[in-house]
Amino acid sequence: MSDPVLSIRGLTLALPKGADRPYAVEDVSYDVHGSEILCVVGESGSGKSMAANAVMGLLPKGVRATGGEVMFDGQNLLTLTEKQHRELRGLRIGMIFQEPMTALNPLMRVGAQIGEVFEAHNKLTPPERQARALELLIEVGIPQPEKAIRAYPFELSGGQRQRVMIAMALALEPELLIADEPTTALDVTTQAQILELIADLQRRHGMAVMFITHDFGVVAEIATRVCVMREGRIVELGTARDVLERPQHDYTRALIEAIPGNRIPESRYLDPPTPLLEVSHLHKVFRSRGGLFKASREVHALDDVSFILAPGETLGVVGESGSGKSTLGRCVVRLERPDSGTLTLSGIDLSSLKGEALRRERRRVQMIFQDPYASLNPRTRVGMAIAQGPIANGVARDKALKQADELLELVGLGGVADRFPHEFSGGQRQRIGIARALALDPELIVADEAVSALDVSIQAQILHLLEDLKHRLSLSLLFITHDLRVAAQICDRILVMQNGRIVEQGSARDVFLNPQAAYTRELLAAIPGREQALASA
Amino acid sequence: MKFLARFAQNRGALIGLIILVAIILMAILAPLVFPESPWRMVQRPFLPPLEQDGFPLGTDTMGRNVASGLMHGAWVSLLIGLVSTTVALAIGVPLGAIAGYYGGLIDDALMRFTEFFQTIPNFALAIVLVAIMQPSVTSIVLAIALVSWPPVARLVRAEFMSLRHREYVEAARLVGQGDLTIILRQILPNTLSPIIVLASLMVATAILLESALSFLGLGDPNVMSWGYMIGAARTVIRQAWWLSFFPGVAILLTVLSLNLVGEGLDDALNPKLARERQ
Amino acid sequence: MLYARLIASRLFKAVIVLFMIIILNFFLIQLAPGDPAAILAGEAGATDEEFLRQLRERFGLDQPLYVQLWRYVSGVATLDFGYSYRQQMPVLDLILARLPATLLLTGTAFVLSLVLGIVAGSLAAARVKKPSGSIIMALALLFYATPLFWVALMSVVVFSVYLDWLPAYGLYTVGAGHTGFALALDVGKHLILPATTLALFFMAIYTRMTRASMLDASQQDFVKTARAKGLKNSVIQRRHILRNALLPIITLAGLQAGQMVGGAILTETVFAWPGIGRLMFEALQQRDYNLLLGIFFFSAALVIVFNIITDLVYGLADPRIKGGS
Amino acid sequence: MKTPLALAITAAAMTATSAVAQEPQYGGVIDTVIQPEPPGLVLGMIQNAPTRTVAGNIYEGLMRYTTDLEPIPQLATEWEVSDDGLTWTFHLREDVTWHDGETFNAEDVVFSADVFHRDLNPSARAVLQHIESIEAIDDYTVEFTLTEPFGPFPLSFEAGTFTMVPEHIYAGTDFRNNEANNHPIGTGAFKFDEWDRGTVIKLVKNEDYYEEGLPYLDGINWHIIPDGASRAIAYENGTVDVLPYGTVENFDIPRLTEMDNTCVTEEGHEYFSPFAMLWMNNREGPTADKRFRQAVMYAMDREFARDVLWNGLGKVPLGAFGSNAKFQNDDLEPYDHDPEKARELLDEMGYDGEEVRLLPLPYGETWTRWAEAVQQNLREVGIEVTTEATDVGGWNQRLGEWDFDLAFTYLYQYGDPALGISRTYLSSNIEKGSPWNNVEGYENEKVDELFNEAATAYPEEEREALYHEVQEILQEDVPVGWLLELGFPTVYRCDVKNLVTSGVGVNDSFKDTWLDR
Repeated sequence: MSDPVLSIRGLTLALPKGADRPYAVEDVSYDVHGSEILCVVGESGSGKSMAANAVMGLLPKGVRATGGEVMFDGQNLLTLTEKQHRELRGLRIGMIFQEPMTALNPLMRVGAQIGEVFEAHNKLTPPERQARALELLIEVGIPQPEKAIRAYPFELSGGQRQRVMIAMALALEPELLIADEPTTALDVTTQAQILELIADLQRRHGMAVMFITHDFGVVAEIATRVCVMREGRIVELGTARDVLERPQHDYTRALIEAIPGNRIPESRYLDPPTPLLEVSHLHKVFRSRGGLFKASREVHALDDVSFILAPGETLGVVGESGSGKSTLGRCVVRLERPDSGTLTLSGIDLSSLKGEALRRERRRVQMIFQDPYASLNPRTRVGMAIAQGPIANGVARDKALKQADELLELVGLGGVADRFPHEFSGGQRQRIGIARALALDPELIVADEAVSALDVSIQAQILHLLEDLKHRLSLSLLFITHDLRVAAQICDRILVMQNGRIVEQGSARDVFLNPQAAYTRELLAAIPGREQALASA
Repeated sequence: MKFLARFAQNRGALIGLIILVAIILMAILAPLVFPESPWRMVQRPFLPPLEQDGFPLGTDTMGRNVASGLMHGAWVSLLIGLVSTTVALAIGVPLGAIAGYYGGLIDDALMRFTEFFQTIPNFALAIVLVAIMQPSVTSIVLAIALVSWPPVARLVRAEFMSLRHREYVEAARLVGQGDLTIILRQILPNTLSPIIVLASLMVATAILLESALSFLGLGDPNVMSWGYMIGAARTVIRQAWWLSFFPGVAILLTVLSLNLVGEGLDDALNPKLARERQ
Repeated sequence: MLYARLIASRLFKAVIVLFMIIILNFFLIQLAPGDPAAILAGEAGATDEEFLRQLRERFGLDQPLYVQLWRYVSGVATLDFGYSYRQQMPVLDLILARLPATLLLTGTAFVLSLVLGIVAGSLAAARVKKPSGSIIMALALLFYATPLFWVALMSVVVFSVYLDWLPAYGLYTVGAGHTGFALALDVGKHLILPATTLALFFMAIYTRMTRASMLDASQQDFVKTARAKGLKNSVIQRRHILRNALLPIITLAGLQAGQMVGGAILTETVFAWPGIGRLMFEALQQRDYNLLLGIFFFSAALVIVFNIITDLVYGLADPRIKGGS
Repeated sequence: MKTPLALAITAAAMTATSAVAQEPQYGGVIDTVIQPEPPGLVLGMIQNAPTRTVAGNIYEGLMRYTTDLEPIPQLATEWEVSDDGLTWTFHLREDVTWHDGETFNAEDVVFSADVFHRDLNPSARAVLQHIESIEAIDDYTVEFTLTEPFGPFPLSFEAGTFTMVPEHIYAGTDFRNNEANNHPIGTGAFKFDEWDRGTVIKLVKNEDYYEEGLPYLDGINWHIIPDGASRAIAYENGTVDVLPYGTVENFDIPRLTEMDNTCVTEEGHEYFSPFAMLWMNNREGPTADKRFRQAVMYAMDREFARDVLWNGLGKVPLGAFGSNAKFQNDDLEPYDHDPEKARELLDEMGYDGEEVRLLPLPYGETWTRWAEAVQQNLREVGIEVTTEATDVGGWNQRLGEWDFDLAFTYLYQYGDPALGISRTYLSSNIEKGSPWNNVEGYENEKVDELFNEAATAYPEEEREALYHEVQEILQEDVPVGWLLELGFPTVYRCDVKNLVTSGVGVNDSFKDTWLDR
């Protein structure tokens, strides 16, 4: 193996005083060689991005290096002055970030933003810069590059913006490319395309790539070597094949096992005798009102959606962003009012209820929300948060609070009823959210991306809890997710949605193994690491 | 108690708080230190500061004790600032809450109404209101409140708009809580910190407004306020600088301290929310 | 086309708001004690029934309120703002005669405060946690907390009386007979003190706003992107942070520009600036209903015009607004 | 007690007199200020003080008045009165032209007095009540016939009452909407030039003025500066040379008088003799009790007010008649500052601490301070006083509707008790709607009788006796509080010569004024 492009030795980064631990990363050492993709994997808080920030000289305020060295081209990056460091950035080390929506300056044209990279290093004349920017846009595969170069970021989709970011990072042919969770915010099909693009560019330019991710699926898709991190330390370091197939460390093993997609769902589907929920011909159109400069727009979020859900069944709704899956969930719980169509729950049409009548029927359908941090009122004690529902429905306060205690016990959080939400972790909060949904003893629970915001290991626990509760309490669940793998794990049946329509429905196993719609096949193909998983299964 | 610690970390806020407490003490102690009415003509007029015992800040155009006026005035200025802010909050918070919570036509109507108030330059409106009601503490408080509620309504509306689709609010709606309960129990408590910060700045602005009204001769003639003192001293600013200087500095310090405290509150109240949102 | 139609609809709404303002103010003014006839009679120092009757008849004050309102509103619809009772001139003439002075004063103060505020604010943001940045912010806070009229008085005492550098009041030197460039220079000299005084307060606001907005913008992801490109800090500050930070300032500035007309009342009074704010205060004291209503109408119209301009500027500054469709 | 300023004024007045001996110089423009901005400049149509001040240079009356209020010729060269005091014949100057070139003649006099002022001018209407007819005998002779002898008649020709307006312009027109109102035409020594609203009113020399060699000045600029402090600065930095009464706050005057080349005069207000009073509501509340009103008089420290607020200018009045007024009775018992006596009187009447509302005069800082001082004076003898601030409109309305307990005001005396004093006490003058009549609601038949008799009595000695008697009654009844005969100082550069030459001061023409530069 050639000399490494980047060599990190014993790097220790101190967090500011008052943080939850003294070091962001502690005694971390790894190399990144030319022509390889090193994946740095870890869950949130593992410190996986910190070393990259140190390489770029973009450490957050208060974080500083207290030990070790970061060698690049014979010099220790930790000892460079800001000016020296600046000369490396963009020119010899490029970087891509996670959020394509915010990583570009909204007020500058794409061409100008790419041109800035040359400007920063005094390369080329302005017209040449634009010509080169166009070539780069062509190289990263943006449709209509002549138009895109004159576009503002908001005129591009998330995937396109990420391509622009890549074009910028590659503009000066750096030896090292750092990609910090570059596909996390993207839909699965787009993610597949971007991964492919990065892999392709890496091969063609022979760069060293440091790819930071939380997703072992992505690792399986792209990595040459893998570095697994946990709480600021390296847990495991090795080639992708070794780590994926023969993980040495329990933590790594747990992570890999936690990836839901690695299991093929069993066939559990039974023909329902009477439907609990019957949805027929549901339509919902969103109209954005025009502003001074905007014309009004219409989006068909739900377009003639019909399905049934049996008692005790878990029905998955899968789709990418904008597919209308969340709108469907919100219509079912009646946070939105459908434009037309019916929603019949045990014989009562919920779609047309209003005001007081609606308020009375509300308890029958409850919801588990996506964001564990936003779904609990920061100023309400968790016991009270759970008890509020029963109280609003006429249960005496004492009784409701006592019941809340029991529910907390049920979701594995005994004796914490008088604490405030900020004292809990994300996974714990999600448990509280589940307890709240259960408090009213609903006939149906809608879970809207209930595990999407959680780390993989936590995700597995919550899914496990849901599975367990489902059996114990014979819950009926409408499970909405963008992640086919998750759906496959928990759902009896799956609906696949695209642009407000249901494109496919069937048993989880059928949808997974024998997809009928082209779109479903596309989705399945895009799941990172699927080939490997299937191969290993 | 974390809150206090964070507040104390901001040195400016701490200084502001100390000044503010000093001013509040001044207001409270005024009747003890100077039991006589500040209107009493007790010495020869235009006595410069530090020239005679008992008159550390000198006397005014009619031989009234400036120090006594300043201390008694603190009470009035603070009172006008606080009461008018309270009244403005009482108008602005419900309006903004209703507009932000219900949205749609109600929001449209209420916001047109608010904009309508903002379309009339607010100092001009305050002058007209005081002139119509004739100057008195009540009319000044009302006028200041009437011109200063729109920003409150806008802030509360914006907060409500962003919070009303928060998942915990939707959860509350789902469990069958009524609108009033949701507004009062779920959303309002979470809008308090920006409201508190805004309110502290509004008190400051109200004090400035009162002094500007007094400057134009629209103050209450029965109470000794700082605004009145500057207004009254304005014609003699050339021969007796201290008459407008000291109350001017008093206003400046009060407004300054309220701003510093407001900033401190902002710092202390908001990172928590910011961190929680992450 | 779309653009034109949307502006037309904005203007239509503005007209409705203006008429609401007229009606509200009409009744508001009626609540004030005393009427213009009594005041004119009072100023004359002598009066009798006949005199008051004549005046009221002349002003139409003997008519029922709804007739007066109808007359006024239908007058305004044809851009006839009536006749000033006290100044004995058409209201429109009076306002148009005074408006340029106010616009000159507030316009200058506005530009001055905006430019200086943004410069000071961005300096303070770039030097956050350094002494120089703290000093800028301390000064801004000081200007913000100081009563405007007090600064005005003090600056007259210092710059006009003791130093005798600048004229203390008025729009131009009466009797000097300046024309052309000399006149402009003379007006400019008279403008310095009032415009600076008025600008200080607003400058403080913009300084604080710019700093906060820039610190906010500097947390944005695209700033990190810019740094990753290897751009110089100064370029990042200017091109990325400042440009984005300006957006909320445009909104604020639009609101403030309208309010400045109100704030000018104090400045115009202290500096004897023959503007509309002073005219308003006098009209109020004289119960010169028509004039007062006219001034309210015009200042509200100014606010609305500023708001529309703000939207237009915002549309230019932020491509997302215009290209939304 | 006389303050140094008051002495300075006396000295300044003396030097001003001695300067008359110098040879006047021609040329120069005088810069002065006017406050507030006048609503218009046509005298008679508008009677505001600022209008009078500016328009006094454009318009003229038949006579002028010396500082002793003796009539002297202006547009009339001479006049005679019949033995019964009923017929007054005026002989007009024959060389007078209006500013537009038309000749001034008897028709103008008849039109002005009988038509123009009768229609527009309440002060004129008050005099016209006593006039039976006004006739032009020939082109230059006019005869006024009175219904009965009217003592103050010769004082009615001051510019504010019967000023001469051009018949050829106004006859048969709607006076108020006449185009000429924007460009007033008079016979005076100065012509209207330009009015830049909010900034300046400019008058220029009337080259065709009929008095040989006058005026000396090329023009007058009346600057409009709404803020008192700015006006003082305007004088200090040399922009203006004359500050007429009321244009600077009293507190500024001592500082201004210490400047080089600065003179002050209190002269020129003899005709108006402004008299500050405290209306006390005679109808209801504590103020309806005579003893309460007396107590107020004893409680007030009027000397303090004069010395502190008015810089020692003016006189503390003895009673209802000012010292400039004719027929003052010197034998009255004065009301000295005596809080003890005030308290005794209040005890005697059994004052129970009922709240008394005080309306200050909304005419600037001095008046506001004065109200504060009076409020404090009254509180110290145990009277509960609340000040209710109003602006001019509110003040007018409150007084016109008698909605007050105590209220500040000041009234002109117009040289003769029948013009300026009796109006305050006659019960026939009780009428809602005006702040200038018998606002306090004082009713005393004897007083009515004496005043009415005195107005038409002839000759002067008979009037004097009647007026002396009425003053004794008023002194006991205290219908209103007599605060101060105001001294209205005019501040000017000493090289402005002959500024005040008549009893109406700067309201009169600047025609004799010249600059010694």
